[in-house]
Amino acid sequence: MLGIVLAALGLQAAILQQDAIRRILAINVLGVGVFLVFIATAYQGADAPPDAVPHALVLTGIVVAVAATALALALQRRMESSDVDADDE
Amino acid sequence: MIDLLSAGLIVGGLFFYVAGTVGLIRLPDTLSRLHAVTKADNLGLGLLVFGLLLQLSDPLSMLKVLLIWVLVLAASAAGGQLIARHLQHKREESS
Amino acid sequence: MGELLLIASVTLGLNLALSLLAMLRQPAASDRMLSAQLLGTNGVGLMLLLSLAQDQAALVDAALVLALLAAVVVIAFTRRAPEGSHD
Amino acid sequence: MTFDALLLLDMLLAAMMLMLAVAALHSHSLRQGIILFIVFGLVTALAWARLRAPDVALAEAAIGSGVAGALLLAALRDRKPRKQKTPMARPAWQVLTVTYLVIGLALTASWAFLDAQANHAGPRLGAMVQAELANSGVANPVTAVLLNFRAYDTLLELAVLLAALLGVLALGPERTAPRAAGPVVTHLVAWLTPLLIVTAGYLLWVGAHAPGGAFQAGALLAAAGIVVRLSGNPHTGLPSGVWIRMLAVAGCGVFMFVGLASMSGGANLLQYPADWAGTLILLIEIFATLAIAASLVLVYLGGRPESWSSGGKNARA
Repeated sequence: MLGIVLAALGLQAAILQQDAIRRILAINVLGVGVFLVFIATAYQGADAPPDAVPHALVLTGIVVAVAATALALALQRRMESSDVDADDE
Repeated sequence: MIDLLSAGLIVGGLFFYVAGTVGLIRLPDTLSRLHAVTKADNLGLGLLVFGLLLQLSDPLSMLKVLLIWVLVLAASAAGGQLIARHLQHKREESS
Repeated sequence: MGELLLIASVTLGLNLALSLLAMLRQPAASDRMLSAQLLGTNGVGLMLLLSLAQDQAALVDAALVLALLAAVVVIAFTRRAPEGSHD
Repeated sequence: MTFDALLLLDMLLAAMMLMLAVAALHSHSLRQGIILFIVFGLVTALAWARLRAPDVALAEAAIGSGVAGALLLAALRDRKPRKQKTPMARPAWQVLTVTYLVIGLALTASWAFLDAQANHAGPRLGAMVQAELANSGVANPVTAVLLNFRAYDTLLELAVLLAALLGVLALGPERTAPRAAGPVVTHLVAWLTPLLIVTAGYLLWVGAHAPGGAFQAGALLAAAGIVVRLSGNPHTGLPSGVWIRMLAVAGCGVFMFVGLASMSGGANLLQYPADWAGTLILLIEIFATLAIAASLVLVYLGGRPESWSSGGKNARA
């Protein structure tokens, strides 16, 4: 449940924030929310071994998320530097 | 006996953790807070680590736990240093 | 012993929450960094306790990684500003 | 009694995650937001630990708060200190509409989630994994899923990483390197780097039978590279142009090669012969680790390193 709330928070912020870096941050929070839902479905009580498939999916997800974050940050940097150029002219 | 000793160490560690937090909240200026927090880190985690060490049996995890402690010591010493220097610069600039 | 470990984890958890609240109230950057450091140590301690309390040896590795990465973040943070870090 | 104590801990962790998420997203200074996001990663790692997901806890600790935090801090650092345009406040109706839409979406999702929890009939995949574990060549179920049962996904994931890397490289030159660090940082780095590398190796090896594996190891190795970079001595110790590019491609390459080789042996793509599975998985994981590390470091540099364009034949036009 918390995961969904987190995802919702992230989504809302991603749409509403003005600043590019903040949006990227928001998307990361959104991701963590989704991961939380996945891991929660895997949990089968304190003693049973949890389901390994969602865990593997989330691991993949974390790596993809960081790759996407890096790409987004590079894009943001490029956007900003072209902004500055435009201001100078 | 060992359990008792380890329990004592763990409780002692907790005490220092809590003391560190209280220090963070109550002390007036950053430098004294720095003092409180770094003490708490090192002692709290240190006692905790030794308490846990007594509970462990295989040498590899013992090594890992000790390594964690040393790492945190190093990081917090360096971190404290850097924060203090940052403060000093700010002070010099403003005076 | 198990009981004690659980109670200890909860205490550390509470402590973590308290220092978090303290952190959110701090205005100055260096104070916040300091609180973050305390939070980090706290988290490492809690991870270690959980490893024993839940009997999951792998969490010791997680604590180790946390400690390593905390050091990385300290460096990343202090290396940031072109102004102010004339070291 | 014990149950209650743990429940309290869980609720504390949940409350902290919520608080941190809100605070990180809406803090007035961006730098504070990033610090809070890093702490958020820490608490999340603890939450994974409580949910018995140590693999994920390891990855979160290494990537979620470590590497991502360093990336964000770096992005903040080289943002030009210019007068912040005061952002125009969004009109209230926009805020309200978006908020309600998101709440609606969240409610739908919750309903779906609870419904699935209530009526989850059919065998769980996890049980199948446990049953087949003995044939996979490794003893850690998560590694088995990643590199044997669903190796396809993992291959594609490495491809995604590679694509992101290409994107970053195409976008322009690297960010300016930090200046040489003072003695404190230099010593800490000298200490930390070998530890990071050794731990990476350890996690890679242990991944076969306990939580750990290529992703975590790769992230730690990348952290070592990032730390070296941050110490302000540009490119010291990092593999030079051609090599690091080779490494970045090697992960996908070796994976593909093994997959095709197994195909030529009459099996499906990436279906390993049972006797060899353990060795093959280790081989793939070693290269995947190196590739992940190389890609993450390059991505951290934020663009094409300058040393490439001066020496390489494909200098920027």
